[in-house]
Amino acid sequence: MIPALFTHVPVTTIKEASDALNHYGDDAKLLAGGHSLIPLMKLRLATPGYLIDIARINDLRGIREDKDKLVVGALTTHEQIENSPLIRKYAPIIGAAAKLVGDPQVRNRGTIGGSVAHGDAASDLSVALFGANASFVATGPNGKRVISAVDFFLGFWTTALNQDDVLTEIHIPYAPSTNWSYQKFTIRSQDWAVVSVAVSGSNIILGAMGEIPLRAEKCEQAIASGADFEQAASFADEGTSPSSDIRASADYRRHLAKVLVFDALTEAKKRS
Amino acid sequence: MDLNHEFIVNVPIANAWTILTDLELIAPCLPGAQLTEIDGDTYFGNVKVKVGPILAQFEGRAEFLERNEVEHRAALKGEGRDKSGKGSTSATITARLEAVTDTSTKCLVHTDLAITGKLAQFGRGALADVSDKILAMFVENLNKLIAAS
Amino acid sequence: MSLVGAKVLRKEDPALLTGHGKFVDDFSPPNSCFGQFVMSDQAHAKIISIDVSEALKMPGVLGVWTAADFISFPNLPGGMPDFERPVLAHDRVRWAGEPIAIVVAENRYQAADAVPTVIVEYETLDAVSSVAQATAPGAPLLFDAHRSNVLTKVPMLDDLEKHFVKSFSRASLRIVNQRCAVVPIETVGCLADWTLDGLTIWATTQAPHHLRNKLASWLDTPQNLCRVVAPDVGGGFGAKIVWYPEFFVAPLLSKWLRRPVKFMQTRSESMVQMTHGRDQVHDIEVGFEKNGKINALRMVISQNLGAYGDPTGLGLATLTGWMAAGCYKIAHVSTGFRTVVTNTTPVAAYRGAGRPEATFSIERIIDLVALKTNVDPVKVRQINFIQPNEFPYETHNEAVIYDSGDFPQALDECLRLLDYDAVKAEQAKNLADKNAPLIGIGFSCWLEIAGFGPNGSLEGFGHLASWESAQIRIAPDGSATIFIGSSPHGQGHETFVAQIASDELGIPFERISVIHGDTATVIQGVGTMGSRGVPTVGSAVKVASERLMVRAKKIAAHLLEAAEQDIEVKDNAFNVRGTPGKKVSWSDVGLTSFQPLRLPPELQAGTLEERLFHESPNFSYPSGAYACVVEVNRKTGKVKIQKMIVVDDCGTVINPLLAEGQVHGGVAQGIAQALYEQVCYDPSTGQPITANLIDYLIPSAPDLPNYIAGRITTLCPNNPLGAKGIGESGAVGSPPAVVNAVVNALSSFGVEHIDMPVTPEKVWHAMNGRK
Amino acid sequence: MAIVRIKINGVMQQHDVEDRTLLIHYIRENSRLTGAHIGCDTSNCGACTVLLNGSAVKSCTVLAVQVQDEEVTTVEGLSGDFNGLSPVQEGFRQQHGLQCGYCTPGMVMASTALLRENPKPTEDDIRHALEGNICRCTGYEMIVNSVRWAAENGGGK
Repeated sequence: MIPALFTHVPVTTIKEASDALNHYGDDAKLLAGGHSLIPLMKLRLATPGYLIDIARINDLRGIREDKDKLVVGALTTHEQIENSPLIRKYAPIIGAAAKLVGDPQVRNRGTIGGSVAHGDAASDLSVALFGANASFVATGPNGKRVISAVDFFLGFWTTALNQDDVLTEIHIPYAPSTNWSYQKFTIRSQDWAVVSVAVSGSNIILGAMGEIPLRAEKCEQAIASGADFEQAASFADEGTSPSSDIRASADYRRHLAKVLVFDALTEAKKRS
Repeated sequence: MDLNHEFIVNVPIANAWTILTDLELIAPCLPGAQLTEIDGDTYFGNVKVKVGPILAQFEGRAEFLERNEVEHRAALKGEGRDKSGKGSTSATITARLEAVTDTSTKCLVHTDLAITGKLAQFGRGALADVSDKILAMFVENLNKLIAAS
Repeated sequence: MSLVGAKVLRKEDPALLTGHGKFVDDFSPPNSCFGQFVMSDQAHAKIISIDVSEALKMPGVLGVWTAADFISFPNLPGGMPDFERPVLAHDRVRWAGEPIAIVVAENRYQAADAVPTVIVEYETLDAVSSVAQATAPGAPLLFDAHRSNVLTKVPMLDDLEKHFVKSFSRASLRIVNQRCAVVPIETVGCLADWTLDGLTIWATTQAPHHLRNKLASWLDTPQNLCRVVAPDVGGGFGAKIVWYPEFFVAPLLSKWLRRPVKFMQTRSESMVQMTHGRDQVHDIEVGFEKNGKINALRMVISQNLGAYGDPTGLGLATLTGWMAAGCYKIAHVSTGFRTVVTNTTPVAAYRGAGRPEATFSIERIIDLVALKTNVDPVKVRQINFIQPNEFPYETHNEAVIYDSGDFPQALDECLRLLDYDAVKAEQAKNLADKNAPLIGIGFSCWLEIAGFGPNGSLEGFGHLASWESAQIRIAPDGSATIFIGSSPHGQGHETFVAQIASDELGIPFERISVIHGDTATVIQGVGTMGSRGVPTVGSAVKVASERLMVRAKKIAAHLLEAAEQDIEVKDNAFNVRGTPGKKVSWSDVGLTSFQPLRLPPELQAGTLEERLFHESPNFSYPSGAYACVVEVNRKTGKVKIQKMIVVDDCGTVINPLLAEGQVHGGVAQGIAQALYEQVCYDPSTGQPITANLIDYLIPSAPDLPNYIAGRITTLCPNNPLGAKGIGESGAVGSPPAVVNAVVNALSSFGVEHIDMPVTPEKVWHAMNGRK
Repeated sequence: MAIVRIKINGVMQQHDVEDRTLLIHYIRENSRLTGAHIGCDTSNCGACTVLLNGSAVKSCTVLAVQVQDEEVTTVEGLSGDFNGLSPVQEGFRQQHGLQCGYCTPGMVMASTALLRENPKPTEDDIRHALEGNICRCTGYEMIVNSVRWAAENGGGK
């Protein structure tokens, strides 16, 4: 299939990108790796008139250390994250999640920023980043905003990014190399998560259990008050609203959430 | 796809009924909706729905199938087609009012929604969730509208 | 050294591996334009109006056509009267995806832009997508005049009730064989170029001559001016036997526009336009003795045909009924069927076409009997087997006479490769360990009807005949070109045909070329389907080679001044037996065959050419015994295949590499049906909800196991090679082995059956006693 | 429209194409290299896999304008010591890793990329490296064997 006509607008600075978004309004979308957007454009479900291509903004690349956190440029590919020694050292859960995104070809092209900005509740990186207490740097006409994961995901495919915001960086606080786990349940190997769970320290985050990645608050509280993993996991679906689709019913997703939370807690403990 | 919503407003049933059956008043309650033309009992308009990168613009019409004042039941049928071929939608919204007290009314909204074409055929779009959310906003706005009357 | 039976590397591969394959979409003659269908997005609706005015104004658009433009042309061939499929929908659409109009533009981008601008106004009708919906009282009708959605109904002649009453016990089961999408990685497409010299159409088809014959008649043009080419074809699996509307309209559009016109489905289009497979519901009852011996079996098949009723689709239930008893000797078998139209993509052949459905049911029933009698499933199979000395075996249907086989030996070989006792021990151990996955062992002893076939067997599906053709031509240098009527799409015909011919002719493999898939060069052919390649075209090549060799030896004898009976061919030369060194090369014989002065007087120039239409007196019946060991995750219900053992009997194997490749591919599709794939519709609207490869779950490399392949051989008496065919075996045999293994793993939960695909969720429900 | 320059198999190409032109169409229709195929719309099947600056990508999900001045290798650009075939191509031939051949160029390119990064892959490595490529004919085992053959015969160099 073939995308509808659009105009490609290559930009080389963040400001140009933001200006272009501002200028073209609702009809513009940012293009990074394109692996969330181009398939939707080929199906003509998404038909933006302008694609602001940020791939050549070099400031958006790379992973660096910054005091107590890693700063990951939005254009960093899944493959670069998967193989980054810094990620391995300071945020191994992010590397583990990146390795499970799509397939090798997708990981070579898809970017962390594109994946996160798409706001998909089943996105491996979004769930893991939430787990790792990451925050997201949005650069708009009025400068930078740092948005915590809690405030970032708003609804189905909807984030706190404004129309003229560019997601420029992702900040990942140094995480312990222990006590983490990322669990993903799929029907076949290369697939979206039916349900996923990130456990990082005391955080327990659920993927695909609602419109956005969700904190399993009841589980976290149970663990904090000394419950064993099985008890804690039994609360995994509380406050969630999973949907029923071709892959799984809501009921089954609720069940899987409990299984995966238990498995994630168990694996995380093994790592500690 | 059947979707159900209900709410209670603190207005008498007669007032609620008047608003409920005035399409010009209630149309703006549907997020993204705009009336463009009225031809007798048929209302023409469009509805813009944006979900992430997906922007659907349905053009179509709506008309009342039923306005039963005795039973306080109204049924509205709307049909629309996305301009760029993403699909079509047709919905029959049946609203029923029940007097709770003299000054409060319960409104039950049942929507039978059918979506066809690419939007319906793209499984990961969580169509049901999105539709339900839009309808929930419609009902919420309707609630506010009636309450404010 | 004989090449038949050797692992010869394929002739086809170098081109395909270097990007020099030629698939339909790889052809782009100058001035080509591109056609695309406007598809219905309604499952069932009356067409009120079609507005093409906007589309005509779109950039690059050369024209827009609707049913009204084809009114003087017939419906698509092969349908049932009153249910024929029009080339484009006119007054009514009957499934979401049915073509309504055609846009032709300068290129595919512009066509894609213009298609959504065609505005179709519908009056929506209620839609039915399943047999149950279509046959419910008051169901909306697809064809009002017919007053029912049941197209054909063949009742059971005898309900066998008296035999059930006499049995020790009886059991019944309703089995759903779900709808599958065929998904060859190349979709359907064609390129038509109708010039003053006539029509050439390159098409993704398994049966080019078949298409040529129907197409010429549809176009009312002589067959000599209608050339169909099947170039490299990217998989077919049955769905490319079908006559798709683009094959018929593209030539006309080319004629009207005076330009080559290409159609190439996108995958999303293909998921709803390419015919689907399976979609049967079986109601089965079985009567049996305490020891598991089955006395009586009755089965009523409901075939969901989708919209209209494809000519192949109409025959599927018949094949299922024929094969209902599998490899078992059941004294009383009765079958009946009905075919039902629904608002879904038409159903036609998919790898196995009717036989996987039969095999799945009988093999599930055998396990059900084992469960009810508490006899080991292996024993139940053994006690019911047709024995090796009982062939030819007449079944409950007079058309079906099993040729040969050794079912007990195949199962023994399978058990040996499995190490049944060891796996059972592991199963018991894991059952006791709550942290270990549940182990299940499933068997499938199967046979299928193949080698289509004897006179009449394909004619019933609308084909010209059931023979297959081969034509061998020796060049003046003694190399050979062989034209075959059966055109492959991955099976390796060029290789196995050259192997057979090389053995017979004594010409080196490299000096033999094989030509297929072009009606301008191949005299007439039938096609590649029904596991018929080796049994039919292979046999044709063998016999034609033998006949040609009589004359070749005559020439050699003449040149060598020796007796014909003393001539033997070896190392690319004709030798005189008993006289070392006295020989003449194939090149000399080839050259001589064109030189009348050097030929024996009874032969004429060009004598070294032979053509043959091989007819088989009967079908062939490949068989086998498969076993599957699964691990079931107790918490999630996810199934992992630990072992897949496949013992096949396809008679003579020409090339073990190719045979194994066919089995692997079939088994993979069978496992995919068992665990992953299903075409789904929204039951309230008939909208397809698995219309792309995100939602239709095709397994990739990490999802499938390695296959432990074994083999036994019983020869097919119905062709000179003794070959039975192997194309469909894996897809026929594997689904019940997988499902039986899962049900076996869950036996401690009282589970008796799970419908395919056996998803983690279904297993989880089964473990929790929920439906 | 945009003038897009891409070096394909070592040869600089330049075509004036629409902004929306997919890399696969640039390669197949503008550059007339028809080895890479299209098998789906949704980046699932991998038949269109080519190497972009040495990494495997799905060229149906990349716009030609996105790879301005970059380097692409298609199956036509591979070569090697096996009668001109690369070890991966020869591995597929030796181990019967293809039947209809339609998905094959994508499989070959994904396998080539794998071996450059991981010259000695395990079976599990191979299967996961190919998870984005669908083959409907072979059932995958012989593809795995093909890649293993290539690894043992210099495919990782």
